[in-house]
Amino acid sequence: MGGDLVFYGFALLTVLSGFFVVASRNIVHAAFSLLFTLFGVAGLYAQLGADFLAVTQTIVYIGGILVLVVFAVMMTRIPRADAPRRGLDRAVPAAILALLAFALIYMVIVGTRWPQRATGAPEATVAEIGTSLMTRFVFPFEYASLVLLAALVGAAILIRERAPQDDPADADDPAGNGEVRS
Amino acid sequence: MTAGLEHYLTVSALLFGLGLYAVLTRRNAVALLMGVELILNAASLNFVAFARFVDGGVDGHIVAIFVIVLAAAEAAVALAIVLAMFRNFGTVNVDSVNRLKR
Amino acid sequence: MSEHAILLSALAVLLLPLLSYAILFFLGKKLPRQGDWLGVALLGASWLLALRIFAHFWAAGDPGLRIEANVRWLDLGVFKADAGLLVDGMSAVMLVVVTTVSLLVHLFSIGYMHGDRRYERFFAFLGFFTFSMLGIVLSNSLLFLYMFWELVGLASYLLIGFWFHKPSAAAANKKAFLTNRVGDFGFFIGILIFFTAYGTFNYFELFAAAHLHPLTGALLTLAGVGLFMGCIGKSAQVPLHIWLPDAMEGPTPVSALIHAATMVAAGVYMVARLLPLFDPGALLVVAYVGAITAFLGATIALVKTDIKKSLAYSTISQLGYMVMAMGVGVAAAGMFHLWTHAFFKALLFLGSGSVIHAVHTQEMPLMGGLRRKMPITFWTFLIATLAISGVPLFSGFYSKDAILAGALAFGMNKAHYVPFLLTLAAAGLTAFYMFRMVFLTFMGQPRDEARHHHAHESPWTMTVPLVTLAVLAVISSGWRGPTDGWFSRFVAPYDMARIVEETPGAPHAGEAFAVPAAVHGEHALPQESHGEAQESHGGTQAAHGGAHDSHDAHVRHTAHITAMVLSILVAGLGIFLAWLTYMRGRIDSSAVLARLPRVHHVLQRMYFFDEFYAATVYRFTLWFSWLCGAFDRLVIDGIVNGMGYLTRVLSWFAGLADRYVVDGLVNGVGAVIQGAGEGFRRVQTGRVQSYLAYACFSVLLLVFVFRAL
Amino acid sequence: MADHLLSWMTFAPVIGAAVIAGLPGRYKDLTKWIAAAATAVPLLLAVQLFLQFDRTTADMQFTEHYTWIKSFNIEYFMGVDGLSVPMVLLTALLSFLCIIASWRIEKAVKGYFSLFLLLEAGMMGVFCALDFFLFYVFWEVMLLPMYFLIGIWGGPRKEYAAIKFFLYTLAGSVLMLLAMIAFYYNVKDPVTGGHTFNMLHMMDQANHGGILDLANVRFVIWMGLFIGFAIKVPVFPFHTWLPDAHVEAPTAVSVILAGVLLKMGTYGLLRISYPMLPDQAVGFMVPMAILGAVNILYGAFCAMAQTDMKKLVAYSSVSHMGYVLLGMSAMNEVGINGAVLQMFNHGTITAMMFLCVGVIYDRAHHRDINGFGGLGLQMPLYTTVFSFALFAAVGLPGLSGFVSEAMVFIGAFPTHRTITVVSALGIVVGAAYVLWMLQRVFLGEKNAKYDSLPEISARELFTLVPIGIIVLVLGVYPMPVLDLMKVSLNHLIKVVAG
Repeated sequence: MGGDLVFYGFALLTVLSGFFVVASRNIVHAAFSLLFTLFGVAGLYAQLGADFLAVTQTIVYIGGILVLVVFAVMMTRIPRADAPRRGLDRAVPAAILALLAFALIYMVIVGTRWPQRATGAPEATVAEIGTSLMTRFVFPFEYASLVLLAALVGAAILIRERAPQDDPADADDPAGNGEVRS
Repeated sequence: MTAGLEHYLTVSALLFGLGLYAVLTRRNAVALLMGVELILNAASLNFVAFARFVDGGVDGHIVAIFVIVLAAAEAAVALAIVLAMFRNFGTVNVDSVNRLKR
Repeated sequence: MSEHAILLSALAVLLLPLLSYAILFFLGKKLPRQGDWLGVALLGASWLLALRIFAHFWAAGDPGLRIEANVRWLDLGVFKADAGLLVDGMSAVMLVVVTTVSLLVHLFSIGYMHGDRRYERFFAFLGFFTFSMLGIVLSNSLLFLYMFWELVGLASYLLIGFWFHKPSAAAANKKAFLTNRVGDFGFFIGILIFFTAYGTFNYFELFAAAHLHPLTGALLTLAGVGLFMGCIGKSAQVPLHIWLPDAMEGPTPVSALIHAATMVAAGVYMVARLLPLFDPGALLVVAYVGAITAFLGATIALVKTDIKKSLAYSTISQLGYMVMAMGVGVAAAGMFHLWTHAFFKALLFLGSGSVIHAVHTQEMPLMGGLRRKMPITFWTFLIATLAISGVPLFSGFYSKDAILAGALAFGMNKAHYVPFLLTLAAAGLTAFYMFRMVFLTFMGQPRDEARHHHAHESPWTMTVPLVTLAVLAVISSGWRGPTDGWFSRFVAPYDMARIVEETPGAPHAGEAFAVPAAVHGEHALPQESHGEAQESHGGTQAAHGGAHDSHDAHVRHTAHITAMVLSILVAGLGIFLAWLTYMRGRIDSSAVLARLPRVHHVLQRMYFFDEFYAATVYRFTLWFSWLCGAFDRLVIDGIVNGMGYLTRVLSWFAGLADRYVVDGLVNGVGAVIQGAGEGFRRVQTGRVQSYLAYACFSVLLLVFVFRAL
Repeated sequence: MADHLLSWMTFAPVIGAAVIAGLPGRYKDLTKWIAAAATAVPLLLAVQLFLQFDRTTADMQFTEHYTWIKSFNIEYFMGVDGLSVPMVLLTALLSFLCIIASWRIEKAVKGYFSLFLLLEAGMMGVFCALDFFLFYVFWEVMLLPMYFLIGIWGGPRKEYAAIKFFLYTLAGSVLMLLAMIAFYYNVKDPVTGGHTFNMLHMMDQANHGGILDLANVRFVIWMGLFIGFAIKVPVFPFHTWLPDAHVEAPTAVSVILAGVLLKMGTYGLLRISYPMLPDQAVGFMVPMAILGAVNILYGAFCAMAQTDMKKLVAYSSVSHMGYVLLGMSAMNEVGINGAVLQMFNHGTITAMMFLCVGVIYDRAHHRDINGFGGLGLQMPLYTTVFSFALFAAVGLPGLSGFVSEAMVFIGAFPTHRTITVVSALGIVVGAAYVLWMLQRVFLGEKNAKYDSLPEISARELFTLVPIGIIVLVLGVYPMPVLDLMKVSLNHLIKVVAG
């Protein structure tokens, strides 16, 4: 029963902090809430016996992605999530949609007889994952590395300080440049 | 009540709903990205839960790993775009970025 | 001359004027003297060939002789139509009439139209008219008759409107064409009925078929009246006569050629040609219409002061005679009158043209005393007047006398005396108004010195035709008129037995026009089986050709003597009264008219026909067209736009249309598009989130719809 | 080229359009010459088609048959018979002349000519397609360029006119689409047994099955097709898009619109509705004749009420297309041959009229009938040409309009007696509005305002004279065209009316 308690704890953490991510007006607060959400998910992974994944989640997401997010928040210098008035015109239909989506998924979850198998104690997965990645999933693995490379280069180009002589899009738009300088 | 598959799935569904709501309502591009991360996590959680209770292998884990990898790539590129956007338009409000429309 | 040569000549007669038209139309301006000599020369050649054909039939002496040739014009498998030439006595006579008058008018126009800016065009049009008119004469099928019928209408339109810069001319030619179209409408329906019944357009095949299998009931009468409507229009019979006086807006040679001698006689020729297709009922209509026209035309001619208008009404009246002759069963006499009338009426018109050319007015009160200034014109005009008045020894006497005799015989046989009485009265009136014209124009003292002073005799190109026609006006009837018998070498009642025999290919009723029975079996036209036709057509032949019994012969004889005496008497009376009134001044015409103001008014306004049409037909047509236009604009477009509007309102309720953007309720359709566009634009925000929301919503909807649960 | 004659005729303009689209916009003259060349190709091929066409058979000729979209049994199936050949000839001729007539277009030359060429391709395709789906595709292909040609190069109310045209015809095509789908699912290919879009299979009643066996369904499909095509004809009361579209469209587009597009409605009826639903065609005979009569008279009266020359000509088209309907409803040889001949003749005659109106509009910049007068003295040559066209429209013998109108009446009279008599009144009203216009514009005293109007130019004459010669030749001897179509049409009418 101890495991259950741990599950409920992590689940509560995940959902509550997820709610704060969504509800918070301050983007910095939202970012830190997201940290907790991701941590909660990592805990759930651990509960599910996905030890390697839990660690990856913690290191990559919380370490890498979130830092990135916080960076972005800082660099755009807009601490408030939504400067203008937050009208209900979008929130209400969005909430309804989200609720509907949840309701639908929930009904599926409850309404389906899942073909469950008996679950033994979780085993260490690192070795198996490593083997799989190098054998069955070697192509997706390599592709993923390519994608990362491409994303790296793309991000670098995108955030590069403008270089007018080889950036025709910028050269065409002096007005845009002016805005950047300000 | 023992935490079974349904419980995990429910948590995942809640996360998905929250993410969806964020994606639909947020005007700030960074906040929007956070919503996307929530949805991705919800999906990953599903994969792992199914791997644990239905499949038994590590395939679900591997998918989750790929999701994390792609999320990292996506975050990098998207945040780069946000920065470029901010530079060009002085805002990260996605509604204001509509030059193409005019 | 062989048949082949005759046909070739006839073809040449037909095509030479067309050639003249084509050359003058396209090249006229470039030719020396604008090509007038070419038109005259080609027409002269045509005239010579016509004379040759005439001579051939004179020699043959057989009115039933006909030479026909066909070429296939339309061939759709079952439906076939031929283009053909038909030369027989009747067409030979008409060929001579048309080419002679046309040639003389060509000649006359050289002087009359001298200096006109569209001089060459005038000769071109004359050539075109002559071609079309000859086409009517030489056709051997209803379809081609109708085609040439319309073409002369066009020629008439072009020539009446030759001076189209005058608004009156521009209105007159339209009126002429449209009035004729009304008649042609009936004509065409008549053709349709006959074609549907017998499956052929060929005259003689139709005659034979109609003889063997007559249509029953009112249909035949209806078809006949339909055909006759064409004649009413073209020959200016009441009630479609209104266009002819207005047509005098055209140059005077045109009036002489088209509106006196030839085209207006086409209706008469048509009825004579198609006589076997008319049943007694239709012929009675023909007789009455003709007689009424003769009388009405003569009365109106009494009061007209415009010399050409007066002559126009005279023409209407004379055409009435001819038409009535068809109706009362003396078709040959009618054709004979056509023949003589063509010459003397053309002469009258050319003479009046000569006068107008000299004094530059058409108003008779402004003339007077021109006898010494223009002797040739005067004498020729006088001869024509004597002819038309029915003075013995002049051609008109014989032909008119024959018609009156026929009318009287018809009256005695059928107890319909009205046609005879009306035409007899018209004969007296004719003599009166014609001499009035002569006295007012040529005799007495000049009433307008200035005009009189400038008047002079016309050049030889104008006087030669006058003299030629004057000679013809005297001798064209032969010395003893139709009793001479020469005309019956050319025109005699159709011999039905011979036609049936000579037309082996005559179709049987309903056979040739194969219409799918499944489609309209019940629509076949009712026909009698066989053989009862003799009686119905006998009546038309009785009064003239082979008399059936001694009673008829007796009636004819009595009628002939009576009619002759009476017609001489009324003509003499008319001339005498005219002399008293306009020469001696014993009767003051204005006083007489003052005593009868109502009558004068009615005559002056031509029995209010124009006013009547203006108030009814014209006004109704314009009103109706306005109504249709308004209906189209307001109701139909209104419904269309209204439906657009309705859609827009619905879309507004659906939240798709942006109510603030929409404006202009009239422009409903556009508004719908705009509204829908606005709706969709709202969807197309460019905001990724909205798209996502729609996508989510759609997915959810699909899931719920397809119950994936 | 001989092997794929029809494809060449259809796609040569597309190639031209592609070339023009790739050309920089500043080469205006070159653009025009390319367009002229691209339309001259189909014209020359049309001459070849005219010469090589076998006049003795009702079968499809010059066929090209390829699989296109396998999974739906859609084929690229082209071919012509006596019904389509005259229309193809007309399309080729008018398209070429219209390019010449558009020589003075200055606004967005590149776009105009490439759209025009696409339009020609669409029209050609419609007349050649024997696969229903292909037919439908071409039908839609033709619709869009027309929309833009009116909407961009049109007159003051061009947007309204273009949208009205587009909506109306779109409604028509939707109805056609539904009918097409109904046929697709209920006609089986006699060889493979599957669904088919092949029109020839659809025409064979033996292949019909499913809901096509139900009379009510057949009636509904017939009505759908009829309304769809009636909008195009246009049949009263679906005609109001026509005057608006004509008034706003540039001259050459009006010519194509009246000369070719209207024929597509009646062509569709004869190509699709009649042979595929012969029983319904026979059953609908009387309503069709009545609609024909209404078109004739209503169009004529409406024309009389107009003061805009182009609108008058547009309504005269409504009137003249009524003759086509009347002839078709006769269900006999003469009637149907007359109807198709009238389609051809109306195409040529009305093209002349629109070209003539364009000539005066280019000079005086208005078309108000009451605003002219006495032009006969100012522009005698133009007056002659225009009068020629008008008299052809009136149905003057010797010009082609008469032959077809007379054939229509001759054919219709035995079938619909009263209706024919009533419609024959159209020849009177028709003459009335034409002559009235002639009088107001050309006759009468010279209007001093127009003392300096130049005479018709050689280029304009070049567009008019060929059509004029055709009108005259067919009026004197119509067999060259009748020979092309009579075998096919006689076969058709035998199939339909038994």
